[in-house]
Amino acid sequence: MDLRYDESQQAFRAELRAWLADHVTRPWTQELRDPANDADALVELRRDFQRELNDAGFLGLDWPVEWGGRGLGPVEKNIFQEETAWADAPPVPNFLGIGLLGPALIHHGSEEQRRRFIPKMLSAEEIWCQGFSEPGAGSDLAGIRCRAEPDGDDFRIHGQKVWTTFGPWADWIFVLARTDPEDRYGGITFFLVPLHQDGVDMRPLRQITGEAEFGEVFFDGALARRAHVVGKLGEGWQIAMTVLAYERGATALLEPAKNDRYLKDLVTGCRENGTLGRPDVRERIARLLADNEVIRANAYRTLATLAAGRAPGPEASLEKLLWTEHARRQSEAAFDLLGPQAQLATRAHHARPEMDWAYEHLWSRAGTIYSGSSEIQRNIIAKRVLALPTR
Amino acid sequence: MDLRYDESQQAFRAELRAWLADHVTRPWTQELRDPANDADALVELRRDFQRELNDAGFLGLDWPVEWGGRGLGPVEKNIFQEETAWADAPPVPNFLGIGLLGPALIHHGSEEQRRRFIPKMLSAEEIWCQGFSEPGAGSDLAGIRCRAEPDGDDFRIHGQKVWTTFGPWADWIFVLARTDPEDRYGGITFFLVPLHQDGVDMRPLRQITGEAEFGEVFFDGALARRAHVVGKLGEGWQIAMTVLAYERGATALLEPAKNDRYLKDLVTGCRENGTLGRPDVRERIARLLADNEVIRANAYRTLATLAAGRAPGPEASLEKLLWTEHARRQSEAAFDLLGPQAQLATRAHHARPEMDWAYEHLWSRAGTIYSGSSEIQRNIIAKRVLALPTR
Amino acid sequence: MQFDLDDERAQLKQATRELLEGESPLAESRALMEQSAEGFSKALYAQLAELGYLGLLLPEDAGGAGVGHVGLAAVLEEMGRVAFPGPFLDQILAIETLRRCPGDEARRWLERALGGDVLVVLARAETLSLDEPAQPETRLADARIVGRKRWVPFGAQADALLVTTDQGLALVPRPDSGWNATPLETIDLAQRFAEIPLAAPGSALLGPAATDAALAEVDRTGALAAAALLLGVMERSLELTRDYTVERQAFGAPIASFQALQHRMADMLIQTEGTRAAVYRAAWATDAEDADAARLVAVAKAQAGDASRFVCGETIQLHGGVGYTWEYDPHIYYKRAKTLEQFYGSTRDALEQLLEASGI
Amino acid sequence: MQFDLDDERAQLKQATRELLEGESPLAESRALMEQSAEGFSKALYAQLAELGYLGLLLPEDAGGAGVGHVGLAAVLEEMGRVAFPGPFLDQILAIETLRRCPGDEARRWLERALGGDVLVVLARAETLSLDEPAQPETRLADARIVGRKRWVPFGAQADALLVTTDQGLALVPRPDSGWNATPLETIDLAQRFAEIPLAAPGSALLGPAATDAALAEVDRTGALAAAALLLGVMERSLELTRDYTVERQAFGAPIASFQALQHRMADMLIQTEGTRAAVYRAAWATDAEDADAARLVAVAKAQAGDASRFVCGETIQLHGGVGYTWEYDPHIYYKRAKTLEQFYGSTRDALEQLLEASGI
Repeated sequence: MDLRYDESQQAFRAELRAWLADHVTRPWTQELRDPANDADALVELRRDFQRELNDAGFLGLDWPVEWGGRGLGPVEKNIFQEETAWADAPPVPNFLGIGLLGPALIHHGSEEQRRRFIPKMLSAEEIWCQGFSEPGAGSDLAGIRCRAEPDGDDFRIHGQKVWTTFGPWADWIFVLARTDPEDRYGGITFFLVPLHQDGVDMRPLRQITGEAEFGEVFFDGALARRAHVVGKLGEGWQIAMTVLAYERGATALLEPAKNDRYLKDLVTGCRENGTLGRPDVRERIARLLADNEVIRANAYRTLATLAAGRAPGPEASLEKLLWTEHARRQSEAAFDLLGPQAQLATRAHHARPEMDWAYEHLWSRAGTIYSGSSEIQRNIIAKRVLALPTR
Repeated sequence: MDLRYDESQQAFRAELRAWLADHVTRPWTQELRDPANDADALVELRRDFQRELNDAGFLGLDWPVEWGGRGLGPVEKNIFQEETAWADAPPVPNFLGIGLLGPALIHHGSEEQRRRFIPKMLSAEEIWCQGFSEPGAGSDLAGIRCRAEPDGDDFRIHGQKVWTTFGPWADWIFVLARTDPEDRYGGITFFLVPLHQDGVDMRPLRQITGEAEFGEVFFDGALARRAHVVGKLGEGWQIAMTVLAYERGATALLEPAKNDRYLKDLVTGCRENGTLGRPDVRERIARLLADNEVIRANAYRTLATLAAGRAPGPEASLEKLLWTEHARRQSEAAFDLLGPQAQLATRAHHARPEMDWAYEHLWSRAGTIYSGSSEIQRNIIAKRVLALPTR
Repeated sequence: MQFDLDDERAQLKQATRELLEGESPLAESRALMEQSAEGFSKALYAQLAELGYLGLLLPEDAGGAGVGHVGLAAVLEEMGRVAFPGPFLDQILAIETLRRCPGDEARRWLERALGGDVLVVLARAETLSLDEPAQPETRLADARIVGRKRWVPFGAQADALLVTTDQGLALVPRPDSGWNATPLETIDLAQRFAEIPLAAPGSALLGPAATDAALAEVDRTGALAAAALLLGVMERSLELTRDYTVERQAFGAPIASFQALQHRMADMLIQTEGTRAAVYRAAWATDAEDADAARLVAVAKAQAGDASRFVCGETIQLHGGVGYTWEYDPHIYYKRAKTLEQFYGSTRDALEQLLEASGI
Repeated sequence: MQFDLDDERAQLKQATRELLEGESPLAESRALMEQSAEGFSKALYAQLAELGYLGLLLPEDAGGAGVGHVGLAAVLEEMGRVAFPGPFLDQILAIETLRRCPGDEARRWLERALGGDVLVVLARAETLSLDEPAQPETRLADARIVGRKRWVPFGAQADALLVTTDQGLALVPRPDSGWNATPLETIDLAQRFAEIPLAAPGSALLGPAATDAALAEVDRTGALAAAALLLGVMERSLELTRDYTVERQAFGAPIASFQALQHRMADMLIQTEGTRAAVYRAAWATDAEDADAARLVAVAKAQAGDASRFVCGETIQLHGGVGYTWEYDPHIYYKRAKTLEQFYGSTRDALEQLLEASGI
């Protein structure tokens, strides 16, 4: 065992930390709370910040230098997540493009596709959203019904996608659509589709937090060019699976780093309202601190496996359940220990300046649902890790 | 709504309480802890106490006077449970006979069977155990495999029964056995079988508490007389179901009354070790007190329905889950709040005199399993109360 | 021994359900919460006053309905089911407080409040966290009230506040210049809170000791009432969950047929029905002036808080993706539950009261 | 960054598993626990001493194995898996204490303890509840120790006790008349505790401040070690559960195919693997003298305690009826977990240490 970062990783962290100290001039939480910032202004702030990050060479960290990357590994990617979370930096708006589409293009795309799309993706000139989920299909990607019909050399897309994060501000979408209705897995193709065209209707989907960061998108004959098919026809499901697998462990240290800030504010709040000495309050906070270190310990285990070039084992299956359930407990504790102040809406008077507990609390209820609900995660553990029989 | 006891119920309670004050000369917990009392001695104490109860007219409370009962209702039965629990009286050894077989004989037995068996059952001259469960059959009574083969006018029993509470001290067993292998529900008959005969092997089954209050019984051609069939041949399943239904709500107030004593000792223990003022300790105890009152409130609801002569609704389905899960939380709290003293074995030096937490803790793990596990209880609620679809 | 509602209260409950389903179905309530300035329908509130709903707790000889806490619980259970927005409960509590105040002024305001002509609410909290000091910092001197009250329910719309001060309870009519209220907007849109700075004429109603005694009784009604609202909230949440999971298909079957979901819903039922038993037992004990009433009200509030946290949270969870959309209803109930759990005596307060009432 | 054990420790773990499965399978351990006077196999303990297991933490140049806390955790995980009975961990902790004591007498006892010639254990607790006063009531005066110690692990069999007194740590060899020990028999048969009245000659080893400093370090090893044992306990419990539920049929299918049980086992896995990550991270941090080591050990102990409570409890539950029989093994692990959760720093103590180490 050796959980130390090596010297180059330490140097990378130092470089990034110094950069963030200079460039995060105002914490993101405060931007969100500033009534002068409407939804569009916030997107612009994020876009600007992504551009700065890219100019400084902090995006696509594990991509080849040739494609704007830095040729680093999973550890540095996680150092990035950790440091930006600690700094409360604006979140990169193109995180789905960079996290999923970038690797898809690098591994499966054509030279021309890479040249056309990667630079503008990194510079946030073009924002990408993801068109995998469909209403009614839940977590079953192979069950998608959105179809691409040939139209000359190109295709016309018909169907619907939901939960398209950042859809309302995106320029392009990467879409899984069916090119063969018969072949359940092999009949799906991976398309790049511009959103600003006829036949695309992107509707914002409002969440329980009151925001509308998601969209649902309706395709009614939208054009998808043959040149914008990633990989071969019928390879879509396989590419999607490969690419989703890259995500495993890619943000392992993100959530525990965010929790560090939440927990610090919780401690501060209890100190302010004079309850930090109470044994029940102490026990509650201590359990959350312990949970968070368990999440971090598990993240190190995942990361070490990834860094060794191996596929992560059971530890990766725990990750999402661990952090999403922790997030629920943590923000419930905030409501209980900080009283109704923690329930104040994002821009309400007297809301806690450092941390938006109301948003976090509500969003923690989504965490156990999106990207494979806790129920689906447990099904997967039962089947793949414990190898339990099916009925 | 009116949750008061009527005047005759209050009078009954006063009578019983006075009687118990005179007759429970030593709390049962202390008898259990007395090294001079071996397992047989404890059974004799229980037998004596049952005899005294019977002489005083406190058994078979809702049976006709003709059969040694008192013609009272479910409320008085529960007053009995409550008062004997508060008094820490020795438990009646023939509780399965009186609780299940008595009603079966009164409703389905012959005049001769009633005359032969009821008086000795009430006087504890003959102890009864129950032969319903079988290994492998779990909660599925219709799946029993124990069989009764005709032998002249009578029958010979072959097969195995498990979890026969009090089996090691019983004289008779009431057995469900198959008289028709083809008819799943209609092929089962209700037999009364003497245990002290060839072809019966009763083996004690040791529990995690270290005691062996259960037995498993092996039948290898044991004689069951035709005259000892309750009801008709093939009516066994139906009689068992009817009789088990009598049990609903029959002890609704028992567990909350027992919990009153446990919780009192928990408070005493925390006062003794100086932690009762600690907010975490206070919250823990308060939640248990609240839980117990919820159980009691639900019991009143069940009891009121029974007293009105109606079949209890959802409230009766909650009963077992509520009290068994509470019992687990309660005894875990005792371990946490009283420290390892609560883990001392029944007769260990320094064990708490009033309450045997170690026994209670271990036995609370059985509570969520026996008589229909918590999983089975939830299945039943899902199906019968919520009417959820099956796959 | 009878647990069911008697005919009078059963009819009241049924009539309330029909009234609310007709006049204030959830879609209507949502529109009011999200779009109206007041956050509730003044016309419907006038109708409720007219129908005598504000006098449920008053004896018949005092012009009330005389249905007691059991009747009030039955009505509030129904209001919980539709996430009824507005200051109904706060009005009831103000009326309960005014009833306990001697003097003509209190009687005048009581009559006007009962008639629905004015909105009177209690103004008590002073900190943001609700961890209150033993004595209010708001001062009453020379018939003027000076201080600052927080978490005043529907304070901005109130015609008068019942203010706790260092000298006891005082009544402050809305000044001509208005309240200068700052909204304290929480996640729950059915309830509007305000922070109100006070420097206005007001009149003393009760001295400090009498205030404590009166408010202890009013708080008990508040805790029980919030528990009854939570019961309705949970009950309806479970119905939504059942309906959605029976309808929704996945892997070729209704998701309600999956055992993990079935067991979750069984647990939701257990919590809901456990709360029902606790709430009505406590309501009955209060009306019967049972010695255990204070304990049982505390039990009901604590149980309702813990139970609703579970039930309303799992309602979102079992709805899957749509559960965290604004469009679907689970979040409305979830957010309501958060207010009702923390205000009207938090779970922590309820548990401490339970211990006190148990002599521990 | 590497999480796996290095070759040396991986081999040690494997060798330990083989040794224990060969010499001390659970059936054997149960016979010892239930029937032997000592509660463990003296012969096997001698073998362990011979093989150097008592010196795992000692540096190689001090005659130890030098495998550090990571190596110790790996060994204890294996011992947890077979519910290994006896004072192994207590010996390790006594040795760790003796190592921190200057002077010839301590060195002599250390050598004899390391060689397995004597059993030395710590004797610290004085109350039944483990809520200890700040200062021991046991007194050291004129080279005599007078007081009463409780919860002394395998105290009745000990050749010497390391006793905390008002004057610091002292060593008391077994008097010729024996200890006059009273057994404190808990539900866990793998551990024997005793209450020991002391009025015997003894020698001071460390003053009060040095005692506190030394025991703070030893306690950290104790907490980590108990967490590692709990890891093995949970791991094996989950295996038993998996095997049983895959085998056992109900309603025409293995019960492991029912979703409610699958999800329960998934949660058991999560808790077990979460504990694994926390235990080995803490062990590594301790060996690396990381500034966070104290925090991380506290995390591991708290996590292991909470997790084992769940995992071992559900092991009984998912075994159904046989789960609460003496014959089947779930209860052995359940009972072990209770001791390990409460002793060697209770969960509450661990959480408080975590806060302290976090500056809260």
